[in-house]
Amino acid sequence: MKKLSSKRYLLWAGILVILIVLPLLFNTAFSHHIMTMMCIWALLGMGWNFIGGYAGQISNGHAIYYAFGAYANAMLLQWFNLSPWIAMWVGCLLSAGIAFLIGKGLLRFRGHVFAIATMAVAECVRLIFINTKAVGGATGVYIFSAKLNPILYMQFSSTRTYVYLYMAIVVCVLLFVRWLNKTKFCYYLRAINGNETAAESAGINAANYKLLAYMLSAVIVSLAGSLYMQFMLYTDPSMILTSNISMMIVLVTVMGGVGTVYGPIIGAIVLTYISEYTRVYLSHYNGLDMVIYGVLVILIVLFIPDGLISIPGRIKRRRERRHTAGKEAPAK
Amino acid sequence: MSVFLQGLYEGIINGSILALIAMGIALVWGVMNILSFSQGEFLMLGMFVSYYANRLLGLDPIVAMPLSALVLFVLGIIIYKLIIARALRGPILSQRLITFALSMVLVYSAQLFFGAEYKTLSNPVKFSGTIDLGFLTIAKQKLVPFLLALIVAGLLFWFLRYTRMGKAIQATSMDRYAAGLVGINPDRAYTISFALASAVAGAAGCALTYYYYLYPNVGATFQLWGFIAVAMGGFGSITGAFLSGLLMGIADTLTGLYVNTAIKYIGVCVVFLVTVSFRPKGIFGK
Amino acid sequence: MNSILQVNDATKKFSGLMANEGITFHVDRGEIVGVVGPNGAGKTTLFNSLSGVHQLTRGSIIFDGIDITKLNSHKICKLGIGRTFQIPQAIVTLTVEENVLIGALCHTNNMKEARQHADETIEVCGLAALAKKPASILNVAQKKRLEIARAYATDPKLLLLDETMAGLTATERVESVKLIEKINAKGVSILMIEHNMDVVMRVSNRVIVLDAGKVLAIGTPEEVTSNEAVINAYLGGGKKDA
Amino acid sequence: MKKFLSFFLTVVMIFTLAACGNNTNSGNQNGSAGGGQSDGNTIRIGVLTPLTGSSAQLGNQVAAIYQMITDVINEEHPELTMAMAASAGITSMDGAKLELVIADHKSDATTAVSEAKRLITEQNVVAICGEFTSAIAKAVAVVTEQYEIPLIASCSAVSLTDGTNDFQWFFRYAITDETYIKDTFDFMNYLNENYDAGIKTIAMFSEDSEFGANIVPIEEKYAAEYGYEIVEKINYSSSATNLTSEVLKIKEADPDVLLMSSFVSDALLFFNTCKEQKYTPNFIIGQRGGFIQSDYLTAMGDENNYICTTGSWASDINTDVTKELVDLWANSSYNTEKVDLMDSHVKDAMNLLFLAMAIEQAGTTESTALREALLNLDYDMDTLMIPWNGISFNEYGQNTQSNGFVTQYYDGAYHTVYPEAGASMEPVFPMPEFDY
Repeated sequence: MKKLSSKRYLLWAGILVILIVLPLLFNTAFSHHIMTMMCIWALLGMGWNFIGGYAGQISNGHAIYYAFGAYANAMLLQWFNLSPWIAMWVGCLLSAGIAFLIGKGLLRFRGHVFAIATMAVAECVRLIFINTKAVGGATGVYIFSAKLNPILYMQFSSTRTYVYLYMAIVVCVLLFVRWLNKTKFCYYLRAINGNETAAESAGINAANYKLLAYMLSAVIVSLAGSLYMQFMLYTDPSMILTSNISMMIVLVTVMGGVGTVYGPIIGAIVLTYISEYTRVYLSHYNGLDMVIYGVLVILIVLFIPDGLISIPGRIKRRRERRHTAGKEAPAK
Repeated sequence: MSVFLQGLYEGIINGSILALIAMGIALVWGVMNILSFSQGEFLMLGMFVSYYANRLLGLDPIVAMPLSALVLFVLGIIIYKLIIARALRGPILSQRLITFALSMVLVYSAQLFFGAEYKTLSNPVKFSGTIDLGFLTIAKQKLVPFLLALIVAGLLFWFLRYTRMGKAIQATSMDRYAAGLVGINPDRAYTISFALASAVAGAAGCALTYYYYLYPNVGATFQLWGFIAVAMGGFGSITGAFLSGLLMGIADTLTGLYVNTAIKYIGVCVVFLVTVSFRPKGIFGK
Repeated sequence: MNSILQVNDATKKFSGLMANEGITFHVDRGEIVGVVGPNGAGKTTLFNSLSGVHQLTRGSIIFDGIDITKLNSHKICKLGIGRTFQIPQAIVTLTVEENVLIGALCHTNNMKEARQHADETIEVCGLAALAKKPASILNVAQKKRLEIARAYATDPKLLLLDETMAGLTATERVESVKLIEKINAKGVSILMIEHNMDVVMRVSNRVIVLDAGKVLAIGTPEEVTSNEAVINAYLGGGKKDA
Repeated sequence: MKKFLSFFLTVVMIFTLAACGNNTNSGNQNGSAGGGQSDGNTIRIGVLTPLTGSSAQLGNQVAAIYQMITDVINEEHPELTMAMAASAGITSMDGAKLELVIADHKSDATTAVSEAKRLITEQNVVAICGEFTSAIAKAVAVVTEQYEIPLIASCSAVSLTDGTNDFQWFFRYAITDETYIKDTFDFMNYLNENYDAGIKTIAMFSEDSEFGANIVPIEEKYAAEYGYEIVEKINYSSSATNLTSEVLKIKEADPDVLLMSSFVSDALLFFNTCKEQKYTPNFIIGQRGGFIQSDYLTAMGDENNYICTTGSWASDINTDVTKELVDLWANSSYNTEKVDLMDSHVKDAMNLLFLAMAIEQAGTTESTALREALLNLDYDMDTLMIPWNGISFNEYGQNTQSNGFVTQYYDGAYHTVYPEAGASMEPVFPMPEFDY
């Protein structure tokens, strides 16, 4: 037992070393950009996973919390000169509050209706943002300034700093998710997802737990939004408040493995990778890159419906089956 | 007053396009329990069929309509057999995402083959012109989507209620397993309903080309509203989808006229959200 | 007060259909009470009212001195009523062990404690061999057993069992009866819906007979079997008793 | 768990190793033009343009015209008057050739930032120009500022040069919305004075993204200043499923002049809806946008007759260099779609020419020197195809000498109608009725 766990520590240490070495190894802003975006998508996926994966309520409108996070950073800096280090937590609180209100209203709906209702709300929020001059309207908000202290205002000139910082945040959130995964909260969410009637009869207040999950997912997605804002330093509703973003958040999680701890991270890595490199190589053929991207997504989701994370398990199971089939061959 | 009447009338007309898309979505939803994100793209392909029929053969969209419906019907069968049939074995969420990725493939394939630019019908359309009733101006070409919506709603109703295949589809939608036991081939019922839904979108696309421009991404514009119409109408209800499509068209136009055009879609969303708050399963949901 | 459950004038109406009407009975502490009646007699409706799936149209339910008439399922469960379902509601996305764990978490936030409690329950319910298997692969008998285990893990004072014997083989039935008696021996009162008369007569202290939403008779098994109305309803109505 | 971790590790390794492999070899795959010489004597210029998405057609056209201009610069064309044409390549750098690295931004700002970083750090471009919307220009401006690389935009991102932000590496040669709109109102005054147009009321019809949103307050300001009454102000979504209520409101208000800031799709839908409602606006002045796109004109055909738009270039500008350019484009092998040269192409193409001139004058691609050269460009107006007063930058990187004009569409092309000096056609006011 002790030997095993020491091996595990070794593995974690190995991963840590790789995470530290990677940005040094591929030391261009483009590689760093991809790594940073992978981190942000991983956070988005991990956040959405709580409501969509664990609790099984498929929200197709999580872009609004992405936007609230981003705008919280931007507006608090513009209005009160507040450092993003604080503003992002304010954004999280704000998102939690809004998620509470929206969740109260929408979580009564089931299945497709819930998904459509979240899409409708997201569309309303987009229109409100576009038509509200106070938050920049369609013109968007800029927070880039060479005069600000880069560390205090999280505007680093080196892209590597972003990678390290965001990786650290992803690891922190990951540890949090890992811990939460083994608690009553997550077991309860999984029970609600599996069978709400049974869950209720076993003493679970499904409505409350779903609301909590929705708020938690909003908080993490909002955090990702804040980080995105600090990375891009400019945003407008057409960048972050689109239905496409909402769908991609779902896609990242499902591709990686819905309802799993590591799935969203794997999904984020693979999906960002595919999308960046199909574009770099194929965008000159008038949309061919997106066709291939789409086909790849269809194939992955079609043939590995449990996500990429299920591949090792599948291989193992297949091997076992072959093993037992070999033994019982005459019987069958 | 005449503006109000005109607005109301136009709302119904505009709503009929939403109703057409919604009926296709409702069919797939009701029978297979898939929220099909590719329905808007079938509409787009229908528009392209209409466009090329007009450009190459000089046909009016109304004449090209059967052709478009047929093309999309066949495409629907192919897509069902290739992708959807397989996807049905997976979880609901991956079914939805597969239709989403499929929509991506269709949009960019259209761009690859037809170009990304905005197009409108290039040859003159014979069925056009306006009738001025004094208190109401009626554009002939815009009657097409409305009449089509009425016809499609009627045909679907008749098909599902009175034909063998329709009954089989309904039985399958209630219980796939049981339907199989009484000798209905559920796979066939699914194929037909998916293809029918895409044919409806194809016909709707033709009707739309009378006044709307087309480009590869045009489906996305209508899709969300189609979804909302179905959710508002009630779980897989064709009648519900039809009526709430019209209702949304009216909400859209009247909000635009009397509140503010910038937020007319908020008006539509509010109508939807209020409706489902009172009837979480939609107007006709059981 | 000696009775754990007191139901007064329970009436439930579904858009015109009277599913339960004026049902009054009580369950004493440590008692096993059987509920019998033909299909459509309103047995499951009664259970749903008791466990808070839906609310009564009229009447009241007092559990352990607390009025639970208007409470939700999860609150009623917390107060100490566990239930199983006629159609087993296993949480198919979880393993057997986790299913029971969900029940065990009802009264504690401590995972270690809950796990221990779940393990004990699994042991008692004879599911130890299946503990690590996903609930989706269980057969009907195992699913029913799992239901009992999950409900029992919530530390109920009263257990509502809805047709736990239906679809079971004779041996499985014997096992099940043993389990019920074992649970009852630990001081849990049991209210059970059962079609199988043999079981009901053997296990129950008292039996409630429902017909068309109303109470036909209440009494010890002997009293009930000799009740004329019951004989009429069952034999006269042509219902067989097994 | 252990198995999983090792799996995870392998995945990370594989993907990043693959990423590494790509860093080195993506050079010439990206649509490099100009002979593809890749020794030390080429100068790489980044071109961000939408090759996919709804603006893909314009994006591809701009890429094509960029390639044509690059060829002209790189080869000897003594017969052309255009700047940089006569000699081959950049003479001050031993005839170094320009090489374009064309990247697709998909009309998405996040993608654009990613591509900008790739162009700068992996393709070593010396400057970035291309076709992009304001959102993209603003997002990319952060990158170019951090890497100190010039970014040259045409009409987008006015707010970057309005003094609210301090950008050192962002340049706009092109005209601002302010100038265009002032031209618009001057033109209305001109119509009132010389053609007895009697314009008193105007209505604004603006789409709700950044393009329209920026124009509205400026139009309001000038309307107040010039004494025109705004009878209706419509803000609409460019991806609307219908514009019925919008048109009904305009019809109710029936303004003397309708000012439209619209993209292609919504402009097409607007005119269709007008016809359905048997309504012809009295007079329409568009603010570029969709009005100067080739797909708009193809779709509208003759129905676009008598519609006006502001602009900075028209094919009827009476200079040698303009005529040459029109000819060159008409016969260019890059012009695969055989579209006419339009304002929207030329204003982007000019940026490349300015950049080439700046490199020539700086004699180096070192960014500070390049920046100086861009700001203090030596130019001869006769060799540039844009009829501006001149080029002189303010402290925010905005050219203050550029000026525009108003054109009216007739018989297949836009003709200059204002200012009078450059006019090739008398304005027609009001518009004749549409053919219902």
